[in-house]
Amino acid sequence: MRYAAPTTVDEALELLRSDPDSRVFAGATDLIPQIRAGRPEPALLIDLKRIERLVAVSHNNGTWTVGAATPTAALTADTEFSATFPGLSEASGLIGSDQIQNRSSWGGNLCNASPAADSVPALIVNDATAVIAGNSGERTASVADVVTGPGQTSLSDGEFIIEFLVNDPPANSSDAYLRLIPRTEMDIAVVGAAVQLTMDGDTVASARVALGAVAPTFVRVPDAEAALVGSSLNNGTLDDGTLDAVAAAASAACNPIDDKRGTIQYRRQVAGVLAKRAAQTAAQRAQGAS
Amino acid sequence: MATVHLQADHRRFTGGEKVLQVQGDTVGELIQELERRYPGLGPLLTDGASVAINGELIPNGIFEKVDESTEVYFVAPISGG
Amino acid sequence: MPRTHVNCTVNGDEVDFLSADDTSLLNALRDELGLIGAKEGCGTGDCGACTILVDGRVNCACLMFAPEAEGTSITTVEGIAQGDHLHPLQQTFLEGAALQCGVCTPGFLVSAKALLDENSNPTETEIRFALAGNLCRCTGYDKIIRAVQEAAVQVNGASK
Amino acid sequence: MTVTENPRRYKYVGTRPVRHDGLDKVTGKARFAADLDMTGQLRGAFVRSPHAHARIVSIDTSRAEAMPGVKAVVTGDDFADLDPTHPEFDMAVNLMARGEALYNGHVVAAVAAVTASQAAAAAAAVEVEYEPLPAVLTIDEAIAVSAPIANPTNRTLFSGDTEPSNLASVNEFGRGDVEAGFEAADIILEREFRTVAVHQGYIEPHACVADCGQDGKATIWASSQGHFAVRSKTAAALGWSTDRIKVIPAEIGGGFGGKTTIYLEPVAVLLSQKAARPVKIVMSREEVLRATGPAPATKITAKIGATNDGEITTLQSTMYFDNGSTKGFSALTGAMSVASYKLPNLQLHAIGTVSNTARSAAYRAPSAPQAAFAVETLIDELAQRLNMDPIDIRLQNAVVEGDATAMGAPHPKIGFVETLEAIKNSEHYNSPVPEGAGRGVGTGFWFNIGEQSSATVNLNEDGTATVITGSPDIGGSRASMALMAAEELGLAVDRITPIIADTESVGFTDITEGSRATFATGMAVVNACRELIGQLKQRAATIKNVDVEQVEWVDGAAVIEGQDPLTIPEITAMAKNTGGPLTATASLNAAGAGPSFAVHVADVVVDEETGETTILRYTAAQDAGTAIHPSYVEGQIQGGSVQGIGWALNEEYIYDSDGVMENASFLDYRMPVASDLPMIDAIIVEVPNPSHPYGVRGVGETGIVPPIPTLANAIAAATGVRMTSLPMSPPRLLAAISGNAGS
Repeated sequence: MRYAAPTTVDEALELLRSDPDSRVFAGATDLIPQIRAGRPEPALLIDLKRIERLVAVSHNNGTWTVGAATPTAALTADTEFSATFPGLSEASGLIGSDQIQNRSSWGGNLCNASPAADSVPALIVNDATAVIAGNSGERTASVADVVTGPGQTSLSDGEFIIEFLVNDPPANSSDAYLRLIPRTEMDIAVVGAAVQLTMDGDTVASARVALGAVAPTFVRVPDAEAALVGSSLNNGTLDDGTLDAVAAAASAACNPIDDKRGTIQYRRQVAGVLAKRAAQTAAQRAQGAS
Repeated sequence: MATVHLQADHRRFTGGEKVLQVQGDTVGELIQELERRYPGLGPLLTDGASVAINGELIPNGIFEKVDESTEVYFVAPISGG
Repeated sequence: MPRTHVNCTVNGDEVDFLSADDTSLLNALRDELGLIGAKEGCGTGDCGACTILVDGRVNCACLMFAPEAEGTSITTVEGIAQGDHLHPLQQTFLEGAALQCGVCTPGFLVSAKALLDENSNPTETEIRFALAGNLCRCTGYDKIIRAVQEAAVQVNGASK
Repeated sequence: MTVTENPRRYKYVGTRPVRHDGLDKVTGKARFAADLDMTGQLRGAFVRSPHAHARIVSIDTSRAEAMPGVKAVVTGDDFADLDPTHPEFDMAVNLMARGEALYNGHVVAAVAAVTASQAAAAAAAVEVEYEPLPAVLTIDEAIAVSAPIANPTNRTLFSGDTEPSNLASVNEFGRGDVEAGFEAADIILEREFRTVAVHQGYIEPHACVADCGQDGKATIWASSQGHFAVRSKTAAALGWSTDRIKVIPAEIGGGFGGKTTIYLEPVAVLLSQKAARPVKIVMSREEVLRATGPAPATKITAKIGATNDGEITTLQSTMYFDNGSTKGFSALTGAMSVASYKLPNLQLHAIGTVSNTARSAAYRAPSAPQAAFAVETLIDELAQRLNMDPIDIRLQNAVVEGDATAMGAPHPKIGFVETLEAIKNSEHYNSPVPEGAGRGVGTGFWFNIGEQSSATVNLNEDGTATVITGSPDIGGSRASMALMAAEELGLAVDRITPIIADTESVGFTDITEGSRATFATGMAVVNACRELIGQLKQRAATIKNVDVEQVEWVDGAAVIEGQDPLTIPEITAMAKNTGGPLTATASLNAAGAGPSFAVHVADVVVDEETGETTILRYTAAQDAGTAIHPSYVEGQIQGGSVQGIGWALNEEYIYDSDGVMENASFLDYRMPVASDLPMIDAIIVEVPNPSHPYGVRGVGETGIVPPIPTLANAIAAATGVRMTSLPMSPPRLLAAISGNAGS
């Protein structure tokens, strides 16, 4: 295995072309364990962290541009970012320990294409876009469209994600992310639920709900979104009927598997619980946001 | 001579007897006498057991002295973690 | 096997070494530089026994390829004392019996140092989450948490 | 915090000095086995069976031997053929398969090469032809009527049977008449409990270096709980005499029973012999989890009867323990650990089974936690049904000195009542249960053991001392040895250097296990010190030209009436004038180990929508006899508690239907992390063991026993649901709360 650390996007694309058995990486927090577990080593590993654009974070004209290899620790430490997207910041901050946080990135979390990735549901409800480099130039794709199955993405050979674009939410909006893990840290989500919503006074004006770890890909839950829209927040709580509908819709949207981390039954049940709790938190935050 | 207490596993050799008076001056002699009376029991007591004498657990105690007042229990070997 | 020439700073010293490209930074530190303080407990970033600081931030050395260290400044447990003057954490770990077998101790010290460097007055909960990437199987963490709390008091006392 | 039966009467024992090996451990200098490198060293790697059970048809090593850097390959044919009745037969077969691979991960060959990656590549190139055989993976499969035989060499222990069996051991013991006991009971409870395999989880993977010389002698640097046992087991596996093997103890990175057996050393020695170079082998974490340790899975039915006023009349239990691929005593020690209550009528069936899973190993108070889960849950339920305080019902039935253990022998002086009272009187137990939480109590017992130890104490010319023992230090025992020597000699602790010597530099010493090091090796240290004091008095008499009977030893000095006392440095400075160096050695096979009891209390909240359990508060009391170094006694109590908490809540071996462990990593084998826990308040109870000069009982084992029932009982109090299978993880607990499964 050879290691290369290009400093420009073009150089990285050139390296990718140079060897069909090459692979880009940022934190390697999934890659190295996978190699240790017996997955074949690529012949050429391309470290993207030396490319400035991939580790840069900026906020211009209402849009956040986040380099795909930016350590998630840098995002959670960014007070402006975390105040704007508390749920996305929480989700990013849940990817492993502090040690992992200094390596893990949105790009890696997304392209590893595990349906349990914590940042992805939160990116999806924030309608994030990925900017993708390839041999025919740059293109963009909705984050929701990147993962197509466990370990599979819509990226072609020779492509990699340069950065993510996330627009500032409208006024009176916020988000929340919750996940269930058996421990309090150092674990992979058994279920993850992200909610982003916008309030009009006490009433939910629009909502997005996405789930992780409950199906081969990330799941949007339109029925839960529909249940939320038009509901109202009284004394900091959504009414029981709305929460029950959100929970039922989230449970129904699951298509989980039994595995070492949880059962089908458990995932279904807890997806509903986390979706309604995240909705409640997001609504409270949105109302508090000015 | 000492009083020997046997476990249920041992009693298949003794026709169900649980408590026996056994001749001998040491634990080893007690075992020899028990083997003479109940062939097959001896190895079980030697290989598979520590001995508790008057409440104190003694490992490998075959040369421990006993007398009429001694209560001997053969217990399973214990190691630990 | 291609080998890369890596230049970096380790515990304040400029060093260079040759490393196979698929060698972990942990193995390079241990085998090329003789710094055996960082341990491999899992090799997958799940136990924190190999925790080091890279440019001041905690990392699992087992999850880095050695060539990634190029140009970085690395601190290992061997570098947290000032000469023969122990870091307050080393002192409170010793005095507070915060180690038993000691194999996780280097990783804990480095993680705790990173915490105190950033937040010299952490709550118990903050300490517990900052150290959640470090497994200890002997102590039940109790005395480790207390040693970090005590070191924080000393660090604050010293800075006032 | 210490509850002391007797006022403190020692100068050094009971104080908390900095441990002698501490500085090296906080500065990164301490050398564990994987930290050692020898000139010309090769790296070893294993070929492991991908099948849970298979006949090894053939092994072709030719391709591996031709690969770059490869210097040696070994298979089962290279090892001694032991008789199946040899006590080390199972250990030897486990470290290298012969004829059949008995579990997924069983070693079938090993290679040594110049680099670790060359060794790994060569191991992958060894061609093994397997004929898969039917596998037995669980207790239920093992005891099924038409079960395939998991291990053809297994015979039921002491049965006299000559046919292969899946039963490792079958024992029955008890007393009284259980049926009469149930007749006399007003309330009878019966439940079936299940636990799955768990790992000791030491952070340091197994590692060793072996160097076999041209003279046919081998030196081994080992991380183990007993380097003399490494020597004897290696000698047995190789068919060598003991004098050909020297074992040097490295620092050990945790053991908890898992490093009382060996997996590497004979293989490393043979590879080194073939290659004529030193060979280092370091296991990966995946190998550790797949192929070492675990503690047995169990299936336990227990039935208990009591009168309406809380007197337990009878207990009947059948306990199945899965030993993994080879026979063992786990079921027997599990049943024997049912020794905390006056049980006039008792019947215990203990059945060990064999399966095609990794060979089980000792884990802290081996088998007692599983048994306590059953018994302590039923007693809690009795208290609940009878509307009694859970401590009071235990106090009413608690054993005291003279009461029978499970095997019938009377208990020596013990401190169960005192330990129960320590919790009953604790601030925690007397505080209100937090809103929405449940409080649970559980107790634990472990025998503790003595065994053989040796110690040498040397007084140096300046009056400092070296205490040399053969007990690997897995939890601070060096500090304990120094404290006891300090107390005896009257010498400051920092003037004493405790070291652990190799197998050729100190007398034979058994494994550090069963909480025996501070007890038994400590006794050897005390005896050697007392012998030295005799010599010191003699030297003082020579110096002062008086009769030795006129010399008293008081507080580190020879005192002769009418003269200035002679201190140790004054005497050692004149050693050459008075007969030469001062040194003494003692050895013993220690009897009179003091059993230890623990009582724990926990407050938990359960999220009834997700099944998550949060421990709000945890207090653990344990009878240490005498705490030699209280900080490390507390550390043992706290560490044992947290291992038990992990066992209770999340740790489990998950096998797929082919017997492959699915969660062989620290990511998915979920040991507790710091943020999972509250502080663990440790209360040291001191009821001295009369058989030890300082009253030591040993503290390592018992702490792991109470947490499982303590948390199960707390969860029952919080939710009304009795959990009878482990782990009580969120999915299982939610299923039980929702009525989908579990209880």
